[in-house]
Amino acid sequence: MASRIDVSIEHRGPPAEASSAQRDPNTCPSCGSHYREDELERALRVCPQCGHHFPLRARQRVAQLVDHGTFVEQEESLRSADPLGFFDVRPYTERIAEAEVSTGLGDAIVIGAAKIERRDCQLAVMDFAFMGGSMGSVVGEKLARACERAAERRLPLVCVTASGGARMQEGILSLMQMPKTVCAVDLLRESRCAFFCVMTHPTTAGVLASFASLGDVIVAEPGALLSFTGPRVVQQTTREKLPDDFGLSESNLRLGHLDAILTRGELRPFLGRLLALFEHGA
Amino acid sequence: MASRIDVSIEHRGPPAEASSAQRDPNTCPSCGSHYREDELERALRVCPQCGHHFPLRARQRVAQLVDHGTFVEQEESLRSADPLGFFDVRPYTERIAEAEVSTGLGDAIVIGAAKIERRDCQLAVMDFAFMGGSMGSVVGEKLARACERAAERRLPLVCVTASGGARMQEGILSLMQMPKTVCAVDLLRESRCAFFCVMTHPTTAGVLASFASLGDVIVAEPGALLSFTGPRVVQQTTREKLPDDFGLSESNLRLGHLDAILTRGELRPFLGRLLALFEHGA
Amino acid sequence: MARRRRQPPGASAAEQLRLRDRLARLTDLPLLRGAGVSGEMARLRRQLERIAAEPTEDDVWRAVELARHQARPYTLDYAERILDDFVELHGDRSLGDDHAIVAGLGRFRGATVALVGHQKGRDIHERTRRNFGMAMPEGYRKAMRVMEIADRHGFPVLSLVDTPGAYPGVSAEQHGQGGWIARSQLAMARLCVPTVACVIGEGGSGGAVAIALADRVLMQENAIYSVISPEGCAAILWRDAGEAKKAAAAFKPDARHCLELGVIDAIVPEPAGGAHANHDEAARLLAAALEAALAEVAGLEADERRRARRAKFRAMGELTA
Amino acid sequence: MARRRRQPPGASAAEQLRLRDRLARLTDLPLLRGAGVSGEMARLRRQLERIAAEPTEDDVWRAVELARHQARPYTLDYAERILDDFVELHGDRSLGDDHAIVAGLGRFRGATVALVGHQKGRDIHERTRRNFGMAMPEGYRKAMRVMEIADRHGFPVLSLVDTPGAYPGVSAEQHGQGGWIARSQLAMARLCVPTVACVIGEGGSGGAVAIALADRVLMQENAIYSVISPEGCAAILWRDAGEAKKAAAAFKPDARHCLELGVIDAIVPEPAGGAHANHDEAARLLAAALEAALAEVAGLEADERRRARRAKFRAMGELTA
Ligand SMILES: [Zn+2]
Ligand SMILES: [Zn+2]
Repeated sequence: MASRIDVSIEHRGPPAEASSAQRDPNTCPSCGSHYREDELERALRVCPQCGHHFPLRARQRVAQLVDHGTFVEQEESLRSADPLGFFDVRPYTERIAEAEVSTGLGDAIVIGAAKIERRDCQLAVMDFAFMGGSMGSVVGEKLARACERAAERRLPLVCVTASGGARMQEGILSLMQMPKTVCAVDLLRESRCAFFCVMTHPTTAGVLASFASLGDVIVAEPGALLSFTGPRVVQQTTREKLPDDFGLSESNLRLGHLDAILTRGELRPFLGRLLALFEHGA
Repeated sequence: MASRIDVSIEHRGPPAEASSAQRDPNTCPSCGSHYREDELERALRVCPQCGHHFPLRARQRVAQLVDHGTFVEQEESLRSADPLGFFDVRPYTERIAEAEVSTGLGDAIVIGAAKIERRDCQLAVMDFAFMGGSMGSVVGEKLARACERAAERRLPLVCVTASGGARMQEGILSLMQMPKTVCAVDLLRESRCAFFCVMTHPTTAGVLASFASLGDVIVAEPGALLSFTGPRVVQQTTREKLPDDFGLSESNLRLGHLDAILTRGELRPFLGRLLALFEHGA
Repeated sequence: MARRRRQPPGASAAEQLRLRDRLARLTDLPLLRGAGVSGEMARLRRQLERIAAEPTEDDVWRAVELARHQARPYTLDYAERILDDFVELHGDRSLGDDHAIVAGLGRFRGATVALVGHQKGRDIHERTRRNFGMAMPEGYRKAMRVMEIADRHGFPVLSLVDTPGAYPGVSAEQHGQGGWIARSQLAMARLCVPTVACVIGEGGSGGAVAIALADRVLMQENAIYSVISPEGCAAILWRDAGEAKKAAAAFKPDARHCLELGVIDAIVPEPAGGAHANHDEAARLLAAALEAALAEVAGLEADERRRARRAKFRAMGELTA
Repeated sequence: MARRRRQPPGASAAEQLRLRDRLARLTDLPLLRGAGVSGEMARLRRQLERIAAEPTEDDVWRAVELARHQARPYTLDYAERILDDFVELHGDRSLGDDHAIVAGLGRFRGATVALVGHQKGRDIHERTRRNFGMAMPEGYRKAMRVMEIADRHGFPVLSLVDTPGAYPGVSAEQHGQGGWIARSQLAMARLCVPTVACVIGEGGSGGAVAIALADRVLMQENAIYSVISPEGCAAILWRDAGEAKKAAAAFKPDARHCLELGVIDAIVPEPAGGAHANHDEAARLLAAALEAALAEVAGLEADERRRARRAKFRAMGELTA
């Protein structure tokens, strides 16, 4: 009988966080080059040596993408309610509090209004540092509200994903964020608003299998793991030999699941062009 | 440079007409059993020994499928107009006249109103004996009129296909029967009429790539060749080794292109059930 | 049954309703809507009491075991019992025919409906052929295709959910597992016809939710619905798959908790001992629940129904602000 | 240009119109509608005369050769010349990204449009990568996906046809070549937005028609559009592929004959010598023709446009009764 895990959080390929946990965060896990913070920041946190894309925090992503000073954050105050009173080795509430302190975020997503290359848009950016970017009630709610605000203002939604999947500690309610966000995208479509999704490492499980895959245009950063089930579970379950680039952006492009792979530097002008193309009245 | 033929008429697998041309039509090409005409007729022209499905003429098919005495033929008088004044080794008009004489049909399709298991439906049945069941202006027109009559009377369309593809002698106009019949099916759909397609040996090229593949439900007889390009051309063009069951009903079912494979005896009750299920108001 | 809430019940139904109301008041729970279909008062009372009580760790684990019971009725067991003239359709028109999902048309209470559902196998051969009810993109595409036919012809869609999860295989991933689970949900969100889903066994994660975005979502009494299997959860959070029972209790995948959390609309009672004990009775109870749920949404205009469906899922989750 | 038939032409356009009318009367042919875009009267006259004359066997063969000319502009050559901010999109979300078809969005005359088209390759590497412009089901699905985006957002669809035919390979067949050619046509029949197709090289059989079910179908002066290649036809009917020239003459795949047969709506002139001689000028002429054709259908209501599109193809064929 095959394992039933399909939401586990895994990493693989170029950005090998697992082994780099102890390393200096400014040392490239791919080529070993080390950078000063300001060097790396100037390079958009892409290794100038080998092109490795270091993980980006949500606020760093916003700063890189939007026209300076145009981002107005929304719904900052939303917090999870621990619906199950969940306790594994520690209470869920404790895990959340810790994540809040360490990330400075209320949950794994930041939403807001912004301009990209002088075009208005609604933005939603996930942050993997907050409990693996997992989707619980707050991520689902903020994504849904981002869709609704976009629909109200007839603006495109630009979403940057990074997620290990569902927030297991919210049990079945975390699973329900999948149909919830899908319904929100349905509203967005009905309102004839464009939806662009930028998948970054990693975008897996419940997020990949809901709103993230419904973008009109879907692009990804190089070397990102984008798979519903992670490679370790696939390997263990099926005993199949995995292709070297299993689940990575590059194989996803080849297999027809992405419109393009863009380096971090190409992202903003690309989104600017798309926003201009989709700027239309009804 | 690959060959550009994609409408050639070919056969392969069980019903090996090519080599059986000289054989007695009542000898099974698959197992060699010989039958009297009345035996074969009683067996719906399916070999009682091995299950081989002998080719059926359009009128035989109608007789097998519909409730006795309910078939009312339509548009019998339509004939092709030889739009290109086509002449290869013989004039097209001569080929048509010969086909008319030898088949007793005006072209490669017969349409009409009928009842199947006491349910009203519109019927369209192709006949491979008329110039390889090729689709020219008349086949396209009669199929389109069958769709329109079904739409008018809000009845399901039941179509039985057998075709080598386009009627080359009508040039580009034969190709245009593809979008023409597709548009007719679009009307049928808009009118919320059901469309059931029974593919028989062979259903290929322009017919497979237009109306035939647009059935709400698509079934086939066993061992029928159903491929866009025939196996000989695929083999010659690509030098690929073909699977043994290339293009046959059985591989089409496995590959997701058919809803079922039904023997001739199962066809009528199956259609009766479908007609009952789709009998709905509005 | 949910329907009884809105329509005046008959004589014996009225009695059931009184009992149900009393029990509901006693236990102060908004459930029991799924319990009205059984005719026998005594058993109904036992069932109500069992469902109404706060489930213990043992109760939850019993549901996990019953949901996976090898003799539990599967989708095709129900199809042959609750539908007339069922015609199974096959294939995704692209790559294959995924036997882990069945889809077809049949007559339910006299009207044509589409049925889609996961299908497990009972013996080893069938289990392999059905891939343990774990679908690939091909399976979701088949379901979408049949739902599209239903939508075009105005047939309501019934969906039966029973899967450990989507298949975690290489080709499933290569064919776009995540994307097709998303698109299958979107297709269901867009349907104009009435839709009812019921979790009849394991409602495992994304593989389940792919065909469960319906106007009404029901759950059988002993079914489970969860974001991850108890074993998977235990392995990840406790780092010990042996802690599955503890994980299940923490997770609350049972019907009673799903109802409390607002994830499902009603619980469908099973025969005494569980659905596996009496397939015919289980089918009778399921059919009654599906009928009632369909009736609730059948009267709405298509647009209204779609908006309500969206609003229903939109509301799921618990927040503080 | 077709548009000029309905709208009052400007000054020099009026002169062109008179010339065209005179030539049309002289030759008694309902063509020439595609010729109005060139500004130079002398060249226009030469073109008109060439187009108006009954093509000889040599003329037809010359079109066959020019349609396949290796230096002939391909879809991407036009995309970069007639569209601003072209963004190519990739993938069918199921199996792959077929390089024999390109699809994307760009700005045409200031408004966003979707472009789909076959793409051949010029050097050996590119030709292999593009599979000689012979698409697989993956390619048609990519085109359908981008057309669906266009439809949802109200972008007109331009389609450029240039293929020897659909790819005759094993996996193409296994993935449902025939079915996807049919579904691509059906998708185009259902589009609410204005659609214009132009055959810019080889319009080869089902592979071509898959993306050519449009409100207006144009053909470049030296393009061909046919049910089978001359070689294929000769091999089957004459049993000698060497008779291709004879077959082509019998087949009449050239623009002039396609216009006469009512298969296309207008002929798009090419630069002197053929499109390969001057890509920029060829693109200028094509863009003018596309713009005029779009303008003809842009004013209609979506339903009306769809009905007219259906009626247009419904009428094709010649019968006696
Ligand atoms: Zn590096
Ligand atoms: Zn035999």
